[in-house]
Amino acid sequence: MPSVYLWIVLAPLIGSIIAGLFGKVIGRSGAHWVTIIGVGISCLLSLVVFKHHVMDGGAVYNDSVYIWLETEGIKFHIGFLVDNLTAMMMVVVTFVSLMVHIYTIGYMHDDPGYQRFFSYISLFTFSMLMLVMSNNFLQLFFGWEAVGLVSYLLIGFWFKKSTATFANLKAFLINRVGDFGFILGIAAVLMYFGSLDYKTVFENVDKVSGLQMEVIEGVSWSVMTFICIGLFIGAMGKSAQVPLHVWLPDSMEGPTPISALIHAATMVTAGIFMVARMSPLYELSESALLFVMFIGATTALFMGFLGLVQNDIKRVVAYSTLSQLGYMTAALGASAYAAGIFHLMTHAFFKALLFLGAGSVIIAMHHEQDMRKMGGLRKYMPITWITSLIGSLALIGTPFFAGFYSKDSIILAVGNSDLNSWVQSYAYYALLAGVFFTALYSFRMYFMVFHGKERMDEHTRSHLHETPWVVTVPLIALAIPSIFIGAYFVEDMVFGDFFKSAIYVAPAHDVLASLPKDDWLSMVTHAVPFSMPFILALAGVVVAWFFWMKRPDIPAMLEEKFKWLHTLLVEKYYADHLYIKLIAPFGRWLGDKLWRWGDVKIIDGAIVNGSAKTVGFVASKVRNIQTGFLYTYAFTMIVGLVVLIAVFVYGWDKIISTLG
Amino acid sequence: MTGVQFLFYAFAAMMVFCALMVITVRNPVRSALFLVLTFVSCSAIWLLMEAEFLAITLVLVYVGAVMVLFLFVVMMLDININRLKEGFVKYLPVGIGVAGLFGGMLTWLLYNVEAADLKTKMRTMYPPSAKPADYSNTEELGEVLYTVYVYPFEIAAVILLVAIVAAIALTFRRRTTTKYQNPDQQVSVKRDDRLRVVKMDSEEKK
Amino acid sequence: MEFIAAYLPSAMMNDQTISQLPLALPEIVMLCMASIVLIVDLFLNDKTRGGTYILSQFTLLALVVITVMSFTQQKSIAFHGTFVRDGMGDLLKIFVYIVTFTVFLYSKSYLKARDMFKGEYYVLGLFAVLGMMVMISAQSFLTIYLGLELLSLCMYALVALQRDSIIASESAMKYFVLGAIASGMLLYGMSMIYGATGSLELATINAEVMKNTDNIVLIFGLVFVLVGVAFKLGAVPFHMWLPDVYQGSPTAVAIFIGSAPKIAAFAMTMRLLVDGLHGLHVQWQDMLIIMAVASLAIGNIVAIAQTNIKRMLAYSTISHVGFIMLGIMTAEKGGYTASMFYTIVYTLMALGAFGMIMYMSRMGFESDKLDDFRGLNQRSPWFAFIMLIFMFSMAGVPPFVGFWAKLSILKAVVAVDMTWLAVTAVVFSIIGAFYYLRIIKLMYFDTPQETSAIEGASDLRVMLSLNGIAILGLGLYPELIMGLVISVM
Amino acid sequence: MFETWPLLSLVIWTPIVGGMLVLATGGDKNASEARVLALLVAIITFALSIPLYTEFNTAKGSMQFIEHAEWMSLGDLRLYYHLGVDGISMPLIVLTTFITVIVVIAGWEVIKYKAAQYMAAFLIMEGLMVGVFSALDAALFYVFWEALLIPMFLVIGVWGGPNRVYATIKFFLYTFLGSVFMLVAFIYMANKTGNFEILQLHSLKLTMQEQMFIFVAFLLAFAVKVPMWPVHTWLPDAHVEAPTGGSVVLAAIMLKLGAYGFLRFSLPITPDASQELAWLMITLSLIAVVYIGFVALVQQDMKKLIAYSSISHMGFVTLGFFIVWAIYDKTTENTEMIITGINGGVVQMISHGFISGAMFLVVGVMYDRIHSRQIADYGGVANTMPTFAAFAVLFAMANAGLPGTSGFVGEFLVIMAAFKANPWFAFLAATTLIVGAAYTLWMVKRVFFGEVANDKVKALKDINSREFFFLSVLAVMVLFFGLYPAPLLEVMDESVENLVRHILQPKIPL
Amino acid sequence: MITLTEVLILAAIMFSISVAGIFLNRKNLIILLMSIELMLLSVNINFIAFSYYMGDLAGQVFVFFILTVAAAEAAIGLAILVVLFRNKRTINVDDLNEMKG
Repeated sequence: MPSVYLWIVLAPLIGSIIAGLFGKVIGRSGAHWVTIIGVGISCLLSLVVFKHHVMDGGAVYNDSVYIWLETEGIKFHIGFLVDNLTAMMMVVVTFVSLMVHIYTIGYMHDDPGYQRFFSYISLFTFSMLMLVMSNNFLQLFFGWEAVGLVSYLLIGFWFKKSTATFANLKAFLINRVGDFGFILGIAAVLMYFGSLDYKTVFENVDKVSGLQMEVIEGVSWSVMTFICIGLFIGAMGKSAQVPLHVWLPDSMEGPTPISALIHAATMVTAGIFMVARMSPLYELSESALLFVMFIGATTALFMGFLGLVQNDIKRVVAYSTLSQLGYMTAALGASAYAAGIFHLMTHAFFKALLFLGAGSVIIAMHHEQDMRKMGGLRKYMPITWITSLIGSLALIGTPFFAGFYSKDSIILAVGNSDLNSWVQSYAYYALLAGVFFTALYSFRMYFMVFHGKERMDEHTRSHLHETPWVVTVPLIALAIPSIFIGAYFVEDMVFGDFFKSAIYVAPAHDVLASLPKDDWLSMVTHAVPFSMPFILALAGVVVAWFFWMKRPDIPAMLEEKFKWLHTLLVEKYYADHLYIKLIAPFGRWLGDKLWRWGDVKIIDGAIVNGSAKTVGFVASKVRNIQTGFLYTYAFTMIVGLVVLIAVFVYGWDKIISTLG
Repeated sequence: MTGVQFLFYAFAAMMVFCALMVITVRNPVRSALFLVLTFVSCSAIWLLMEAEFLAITLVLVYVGAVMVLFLFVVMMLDININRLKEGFVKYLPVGIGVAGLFGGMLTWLLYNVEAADLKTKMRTMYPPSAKPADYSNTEELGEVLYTVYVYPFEIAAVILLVAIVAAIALTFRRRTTTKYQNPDQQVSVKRDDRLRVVKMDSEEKK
Repeated sequence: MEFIAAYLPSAMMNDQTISQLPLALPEIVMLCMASIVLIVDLFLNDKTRGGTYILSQFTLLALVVITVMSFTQQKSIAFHGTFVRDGMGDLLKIFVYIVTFTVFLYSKSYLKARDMFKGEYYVLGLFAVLGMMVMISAQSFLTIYLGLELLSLCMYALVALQRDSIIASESAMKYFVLGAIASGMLLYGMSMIYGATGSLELATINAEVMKNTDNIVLIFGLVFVLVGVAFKLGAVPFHMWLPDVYQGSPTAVAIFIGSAPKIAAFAMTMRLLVDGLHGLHVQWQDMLIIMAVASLAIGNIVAIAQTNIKRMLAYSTISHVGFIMLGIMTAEKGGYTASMFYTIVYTLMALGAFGMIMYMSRMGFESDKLDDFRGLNQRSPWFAFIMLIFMFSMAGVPPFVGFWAKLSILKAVVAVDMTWLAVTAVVFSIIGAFYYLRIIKLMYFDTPQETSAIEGASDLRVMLSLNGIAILGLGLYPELIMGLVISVM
Repeated sequence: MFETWPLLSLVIWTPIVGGMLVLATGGDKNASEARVLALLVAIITFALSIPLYTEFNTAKGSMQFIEHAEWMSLGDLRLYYHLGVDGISMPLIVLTTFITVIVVIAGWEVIKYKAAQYMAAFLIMEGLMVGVFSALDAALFYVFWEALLIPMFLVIGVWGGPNRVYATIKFFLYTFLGSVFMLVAFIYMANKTGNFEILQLHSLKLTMQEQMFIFVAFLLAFAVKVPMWPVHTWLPDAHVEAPTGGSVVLAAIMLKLGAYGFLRFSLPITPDASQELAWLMITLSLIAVVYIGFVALVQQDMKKLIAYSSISHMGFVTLGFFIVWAIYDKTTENTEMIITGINGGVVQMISHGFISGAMFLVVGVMYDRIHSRQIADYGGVANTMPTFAAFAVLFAMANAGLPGTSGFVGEFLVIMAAFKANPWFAFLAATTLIVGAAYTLWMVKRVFFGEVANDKVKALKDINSREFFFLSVLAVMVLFFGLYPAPLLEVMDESVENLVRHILQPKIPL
Repeated sequence: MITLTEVLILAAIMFSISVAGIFLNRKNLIILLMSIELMLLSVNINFIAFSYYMGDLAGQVFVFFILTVAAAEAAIGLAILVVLFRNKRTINVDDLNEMKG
């Protein structure tokens, strides 16, 4: 088995290296073949692994490949931990990645950076696999940063576009803010556990759980809380939680397959995965859990609002991603890790589907992304239409669709959480409200794109047609799990013991266990027609239909009436302003002042050059003693003599006493 | 006041006065003459201290030779006397101050020096008893000069030699305008030095 | 030597003196040869003047051989306590010969180009060497004074030797007047010490001084004596003659003044302060500290403002003198050793630096402006490199020997618990590094004002190269000189 | 086969003698011979240095490859020609010889003026730097240390930019200023031990007051070289004006000399003073990391930016060294994480050698083409030089400390150790994750990305095989040590442990 | 009887006068040279006095040599003066300022 794990990781890497370094040699088709084969192998083997662990109940694999470094007995490994959680993630990652690879052939057909693109996404696959398969914090951080790197490269794939290079810089830096917390968390782990291996850490949580630390004098924190919040800040960056969410919408500057793969299905969920992986730690800190829940709920609701005012098709999907990530996070906060991961999985499929669908539309529209110039595409691109509809339905949590099961269990879990705090009720209502708005913006988009008037120009319309098979096949391939996967796994994942030892939930927090154990069908029957989420979702769809199909004047009127609110939403709560107009300029201002004042004026100007100038000045003055006149010279000698006599014959003390 | 004391004070006063005149008078010739007087007074004091040979040498060498040299130079160089004392008054206070301070320090110190600090034979500040009548300062000096001090004596000779060489090297000028005959060259002259046969092509008639 | 005695009237010297004559063999040979050179030169004309040069150089080389052959570590005092022959003296004399030899060699073409290639230069030079030898071997106030005067008189004359040069005669005048004042003060001090100890011989004086080390008259005399010493070394505030004399005198003379007499001055200082007045070391230590620090400060700071390289070297000399004084200041053997080493090393470096000026200079062109060194690397990379060695060595940058000289001084200073003084010294040497760097900057970073190739006599070029390589080689293995110095101290 | 070879001497003197030979090839008409010869010498030296690594006994923390000979005596002081390496200095030596090969290749066609002198300067510098790392006699160490200034002074001054004179004199005087105080400290101690043997100085007992003075003297010398805030201002100037090779050597190796000095001298000789002043050192290190990071953010000149980033990165090195005292708990005598901090510092030194060298080469490649270092003169270089841009982004990422590149390893270890010392140290140090990425990537964005900015950029040709060679070699190194730093740690671990044992012993006489 | 102190003080006064002469004379080099002679004279007085009061001949010998040297010195000094005058046509001390700084 170990070699299988290794091959799962290496296959995409090799593909990536070949495509990247020898892109010119192997040509365009060579590049996509080599990478697709790489990822394909990886995907197949992942399925094998999945079968081995999940179906056959294989033992958890935990071993190191090599020692990265060793210092004073602490060994830092590169190694794999494969259990059910990992196996599931591997399948999701490789499968979505494979789909995206195939889809890319069509999407990037004419792009000059074809080989480079394939190299990148294969590299991404490798990095993401390293992340999820890691058996220690260090490698986790490796993967964490590596996916960030690839994300950076891919957002800026079209590096000529200044918006793209702006967005990728922004994405990287905001992620770095998260990593900042993350690495401090890791440092704390290393300090208190003496190791970064998951196994050792998890085995020793009891020893550390009671410890306190004082970061600020007099304020003592629980070590666990510090570690958990530190790590979660990393997750906030990667999973784009408020307030580190601003990079995700901008990341849509990258090609659409990237948006699907990285910024919807896989990378952004790394944070969720990480917290779930760390569940033995989080379970020991209620404060951390509350923090996680609060952030998640806030993201879920408020990012959903933003989806309402966007006109760029990809951005709408992006905000919906943000919102859904918020759901997952909130689930984590409620200790419903399984639910969160479950949603992660279903979301990966349907969100990738939605993105690829959007991409398909964009291809058809000749890279036009503004929804106001679309409409009625239904009849031109049936496959895209159907698959997108499936995606949207899954997203809003329509019963029987994948999203329903996961989302419902999250809301239930949060609602039943035992965390005794206002945060819990806030989160619950926020999530509920989120359901309505999710439906509203999702169907707003759906209606605006596929129904209603055809608002595109004549030229575009005349060329509209369904996209080629390389695009539609992945759509279909993703649509299928978007429907069925929820029902298939819900019992096992949410109510069953799917993750086994991978996720630990303290008995006191185990909300999922406290939920009534339903199978997939009874879940639907419980929900329809009287559960709040269902009603809200339905209401959302109806309102969306009414507003954008029936009476488009109402949203326009509302927009007019609540101008300030609209502006607030359009400006994304001014979060970007905060970063771009305040923090970044402040950094530059500070740097500028430190440089111009600190370095140039004070250190260099006053001290360094100042002392040099002083010496020069003194020299130019002192040299005047040498007047060139003989009597001055003689006089100097005499003065020297007199001074020496005065000092040594009469003595300092005597002179001073006579003077004073 | 004994006679010796009187003589000492008289010559000392004269010496100081003359020394002051040396540095203050306007005309360098007068300065030189006052310097002569200083030396003479000094010579008298040395006689009081039984350094007869040196006293005489001082007069002979200094007054007779060195001061003549000075005068000679002063007169040889055509110097504008009026300019030479400009600014004298201006620096007088400073000069008096510096010299006064300096002299004051020296004097005060010497005045307070204890006899024990000086290695005098009788451990006293007073002079030894007079030498016997047949004592010859010159003889005694001569004796040590060629025996004990032969090495310094040789060096002194070299110094004088250097002075000669240097003075000549510095002041002796071979006048380039003056023509000299060199009989050696004249005698050993060869035909080629004087005679040059020039071959020329005959001019063509046009 | 017996045969000499046989022809001399017995009254002139007693047997003891005659038997001691071999000790003074180098001095005797030098005196004879100098006189011979003086006479031979009379019979030479400008075309055959090379004879004087060769004879002088031969004399110096012969003296090297003689002194090496008769080298002795034994300290023997002769001529009724006026003369001493010891290892330190011999070693210093050997270096005086070598340095003078180099000086003559460097100067030859320079003198020729200025119509100064005359016998006087060599005769006076040899007499000056004799003066230095007397100083080095002096064991009494009398011989110290006479040696000093012999040296000084030759130097005064040498400076003025370029008779048509206004600045040369001006600097000679300044040198003369100040030198005379200094020797007046020295003598005044000697008279006081004589009065307090009753002797002119250093050994006796030392014995007397030891009896009463806080005798006020002695201290009084010491101050005056020290002025004379400081003047000769060129220590602040008795340094004022140095820049003007270095600048004003012909380079062939400046190199002489700037090199060998420093060795003699060092010897004089050692003889006076250590052999004679060691009992007063508490006092002269403090005096030396004051003068050393002042020298370091003034020398290094004012040098920065110079545009004439000879003048700059003068100030650099002053700062080096500060270091030499620091070594003596320690009043310990280690310090003397260090100072001696420093002095020798310094003369070697000064020789090189002045040699470079002469190498650069041409007919009617002094090449003593800093700007004349502009772009030397493009005109003559090898000699730019040689100059670089001299400059870095003077700045005290390893691996050149100047560094070891500074190091040994600092070591000695620290060893007597005066670390603060060592720190002061290094701070000033940093300031000093700046002006050495400036020359390197001119040579390497600037473009030349003229591109004509530099011609230099081949013997000058060879010697200069050897000089530079010696500075580097000694830097890698300073033991060569250091070992000698330690062995004679 | 190498047991009997005086390997260290060979590595020191081969390039120096070789440099002299190169110098002897003379003027510019023999430039090509000079280049070939220089490359040959550099490669031979590199080859000679490899046995140092392969034959090194990692199980021993003490000195190896020792050469010991009488050198001279200064009065009653004995000086020895004493060489040897341990796990800390050995990698630095190999780095030196490696970088020199790169520098020679990098200067191949670029340097047209006095090529022989240029090559010779670098070879001589190489020998001297190896000498610094291998000297076990403080006097010998100092000789190499100071002598180094000379070739670097000339390199900047002769082949540098328009403001080179100011920069190089500043460089020289600054470093000279620092080191002379160190010299006095050496002398002070040598007067106690009777020689300059570093290993004997390590066991010298010194009172607190003495230690304080000596520590400050060392600090002046090493802090200037590292450079630490606030004595860092020579570095940006020197870097900006130096030719590419000069910048590379300066950043890759010279800065390490200071850090090495802290390790070899300050910590073991004056442990008690170091402990007393650790707060100061940590503060200065953190200021370097944070303050300089912000300063780097606003630089308009690429080389200046990288220079500032170097200072910031070197802050990690000193931080790693001096948190020792904050970590060490005297009551429990628990030394956990102390070694990690120092290890981190050393790894950071090595890695920074590769990365900063590479960054300067990257700038140099562009400078050779457009003759501007201003960020504003570039834009969209990736369009015309795609291969080059790939390298540039890789090195930029390494500079930003991306895991998987060597830039991460040292920072990671230091942050880990710093957290143990005090979470705030780690907090401040970790800001470099953000700021470091900001300045590096912002520069990358402005230089490489976007539309082609002007005609000059449009006319750019992608890197040739020579440039590809040295960039790719460095890229391999950067990635290798990022992905597998264990060999490096293995080499130094014992030595650092040995050192730490030494450091933790108080030297104050009872 | 004359005391030693009196003689020494006389010499000291002479020394001071010569110092004043050197300082005050800003115009005439010859007077400067004369001042130097005065200074040597004061030294000589010292030596003679000590020699007399100690009954030691060495002081007188020293004076003998000082006189010799002073003569030689005067010769060279005047020679230099002559050279200088030939070059500058002045012996004004104030004009000796070609070099400074």
